Amino acid sequence: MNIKSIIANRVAKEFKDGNLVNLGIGLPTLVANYIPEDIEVTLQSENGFVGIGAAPEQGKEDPNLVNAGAQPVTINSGAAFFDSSISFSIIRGGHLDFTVLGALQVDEKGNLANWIIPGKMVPGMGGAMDLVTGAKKVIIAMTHTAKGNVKILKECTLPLTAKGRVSMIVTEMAVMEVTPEGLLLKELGPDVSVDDVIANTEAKLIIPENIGRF
Amino acid sequence: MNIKSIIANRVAKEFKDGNLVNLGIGLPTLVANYIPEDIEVTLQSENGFVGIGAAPEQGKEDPNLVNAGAQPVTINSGAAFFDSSISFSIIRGGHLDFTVLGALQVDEKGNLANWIIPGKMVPGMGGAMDLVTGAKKVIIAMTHTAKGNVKILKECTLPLTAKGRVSMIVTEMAVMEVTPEGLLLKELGPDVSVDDVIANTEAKLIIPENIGRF
Amino acid sequence: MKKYKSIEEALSYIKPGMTIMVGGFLGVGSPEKLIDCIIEKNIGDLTLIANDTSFPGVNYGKLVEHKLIKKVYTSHIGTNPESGIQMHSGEMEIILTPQGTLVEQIRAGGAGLGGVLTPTGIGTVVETGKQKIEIDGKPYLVEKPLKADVALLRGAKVDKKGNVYYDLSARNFNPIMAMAADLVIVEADEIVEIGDINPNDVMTPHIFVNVVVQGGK
Amino acid sequence: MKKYKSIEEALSYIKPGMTIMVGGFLGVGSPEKLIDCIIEKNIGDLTLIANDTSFPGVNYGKLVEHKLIKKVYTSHIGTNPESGIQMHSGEMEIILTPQGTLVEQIRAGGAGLGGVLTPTGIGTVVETGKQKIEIDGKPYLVEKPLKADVALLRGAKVDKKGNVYYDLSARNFNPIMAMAADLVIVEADEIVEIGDINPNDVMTPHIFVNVVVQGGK
Repeated sequence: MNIKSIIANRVAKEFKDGNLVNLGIGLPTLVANYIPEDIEVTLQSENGFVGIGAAPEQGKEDPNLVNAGAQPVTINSGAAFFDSSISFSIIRGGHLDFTVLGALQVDEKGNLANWIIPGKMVPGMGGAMDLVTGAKKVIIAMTHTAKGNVKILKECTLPLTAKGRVSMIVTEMAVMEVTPEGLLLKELGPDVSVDDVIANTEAKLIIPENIGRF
Repeated sequence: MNIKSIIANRVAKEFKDGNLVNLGIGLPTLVANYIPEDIEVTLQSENGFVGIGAAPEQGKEDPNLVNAGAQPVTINSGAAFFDSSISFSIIRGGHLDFTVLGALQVDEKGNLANWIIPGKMVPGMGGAMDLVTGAKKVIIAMTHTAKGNVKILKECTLPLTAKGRVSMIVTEMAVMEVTPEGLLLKELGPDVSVDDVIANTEAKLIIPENIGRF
Repeated sequence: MKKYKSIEEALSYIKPGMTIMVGGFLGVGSPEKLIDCIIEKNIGDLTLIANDTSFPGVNYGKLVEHKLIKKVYTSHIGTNPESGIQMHSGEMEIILTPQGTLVEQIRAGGAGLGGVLTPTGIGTVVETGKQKIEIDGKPYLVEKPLKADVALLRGAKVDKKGNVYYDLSARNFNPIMAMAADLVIVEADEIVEIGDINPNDVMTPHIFVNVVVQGGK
Repeated sequence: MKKYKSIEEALSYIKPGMTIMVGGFLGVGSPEKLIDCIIEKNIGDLTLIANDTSFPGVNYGKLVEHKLIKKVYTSHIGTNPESGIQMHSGEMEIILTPQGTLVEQIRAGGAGLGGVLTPTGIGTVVETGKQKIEIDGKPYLVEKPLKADVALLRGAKVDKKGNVYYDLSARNFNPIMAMAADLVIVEADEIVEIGDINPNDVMTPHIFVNVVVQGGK
């Protein structure tokens, strides 16, 4: 498995039967491929429906049926469409069991920055601020570092997406939980040592005696 | 015609082609019977639709199709149903050309009281406060007096439904317009004199030289 | 179908002292069976959130008659004289709210909004005790969100996943309340197969619905 | 059918300097013909309210390329590099707003509400210059309503009275914007007879729609 698949595969283990989840664009979208088959979950698309299915066969795309990244998708049986105000009522109203998003930076206080690099890249927040503010649980899924630069910091330096809302960080190196005392190292990735994680993380890490592996 | 029909008939003359109107329960509902046949208007029902039609034939009532007074109605072709939040977005959002409501009291400043007589009758405001606050124009349709007591006052004594929102008052005696200077007497009812109106009105009346008749 | 439960099981979620929302407008679009069972089981001390208190003998109007309600958030009680009697005797507290405000408060509760900014009620007794703010020179009341422990709704068609389709004016408050309660129970006139309701036409997505019971006699 | 107009007549309502809302999400569910005609007629100096600025060459994304937009209220510009260029050069002012806030601001505009009380953006730069209020100890941003002179929408089926039915994810912002503009123009994939859309299934009631134009090639 490549790095992205490793991360997506680990995040997918968080799904419980009956969950309603919003997966962000990019890496988080891959998580859908690894959802255990013995449970029933519902994926929301913030452009207005629940019940995202697999990608359509080539030639079977419906121009009116796309995900929040404008990629053609299909729907599962029992899907339902609605307008954007309902979609964000779901998101802001605490109806999502969790959301999975990427990050530019995340810190030990659970702060997240993922929508702007001032002066360089200003894509906009899209639905991310609402997702991070409203979901019951926020999981960050990302590569542990970016071109050698640490992304898991003591304190985010980029403008925030939301303050103190991240619950869990999943990278190819580790699974970390945000606690009031700092980031609790819960699991290590394949062939990764505690020292590897420490070396690649600026945030304070709490290292328990027993650490799992994924 | 009886008094109620006289009033309803006069109010109906306010309809213009294409208007969207909400008629309150009671006397205002009668207005629907007098809408000119050469224009197309749409009536809203605050319980969630536009396109109220005539009363159904006996035995053809649909328990799911009632007006805001829970009376069975029919719908006209092109009717549309929606939930209560959309219904009140229409009302509060200024999408109604006008609303017609009854009154316990109305005054020369355009204040209206029609939802409570403290200690006696506390039905509640229902949708009336939103209607009076949101409609582009508020027309009061009522008998000029109640058991000999004046209802058109210098200042309402009952708790208000809304402040300064009434545009026009139609009774069996007169049509009056609310102006910054007081109530402008626009038209007289059948067999009614200016003195009759003055005698039955507490509010300041502005009597122009030419007064119409209905 | 995991969400399809017996009326007995559905009732087991409703406890004395809870806040319940009941869909419907003067009883139209309201769950008959669920209300009758609450009365049968005598589940009391309830706070009711509903557009009105219906008519005597009709649907949730009966909850008032049976003195199962201690407090009501509603826009209208005039069609049920028992409500006025219990209000005056102090047996039932009644928070009268303009209908458009009430539905927005419920919507705000479901949508995670901090409240509603409405011009409705400005200059009236509805203002009493409430925060006001000015926006671009116009005053608005700040009305707080409303949520419930349980919402009791009525759908014309409900599919086996919990998607709901309402009929005509029986829709009213139902889809809004579906978003604003911890537990949502829908009484279905008809339970249909998944797919029988076009995904475009679903009025309450299944994700809001926890329990579906069969209505009717 | 009084509301059915030629594209020429529909365009005559759109003037330079106006504020327009355009339905759609990354161009899906957006009116193709109306946008192309605005470009053809070079109607500029517009303020655009839309979820995003679409992709280069796609629908309202083209308005940006043709420099017809002076200001945008939107949640995302990342898919259209030209937006970033014009933002940095100062040619186009961009008000970036969280998507859920943007849709609620439009809804508030249409619903006569004074604004939106949202927790989204608290603790971020979105707070800048905005009023905050506390409700039950939690801070909320006060976000103002948005309205437009004209809304340009796209419907899958529109009946001859102006009732609109949207298809799948092409619904998105369209029904909300339909309530928040002085003039609402809907580009119809298909114009159908009154009654062809079940009154229960109408997604934008005709009362919001002023002009209907035939879409397609």
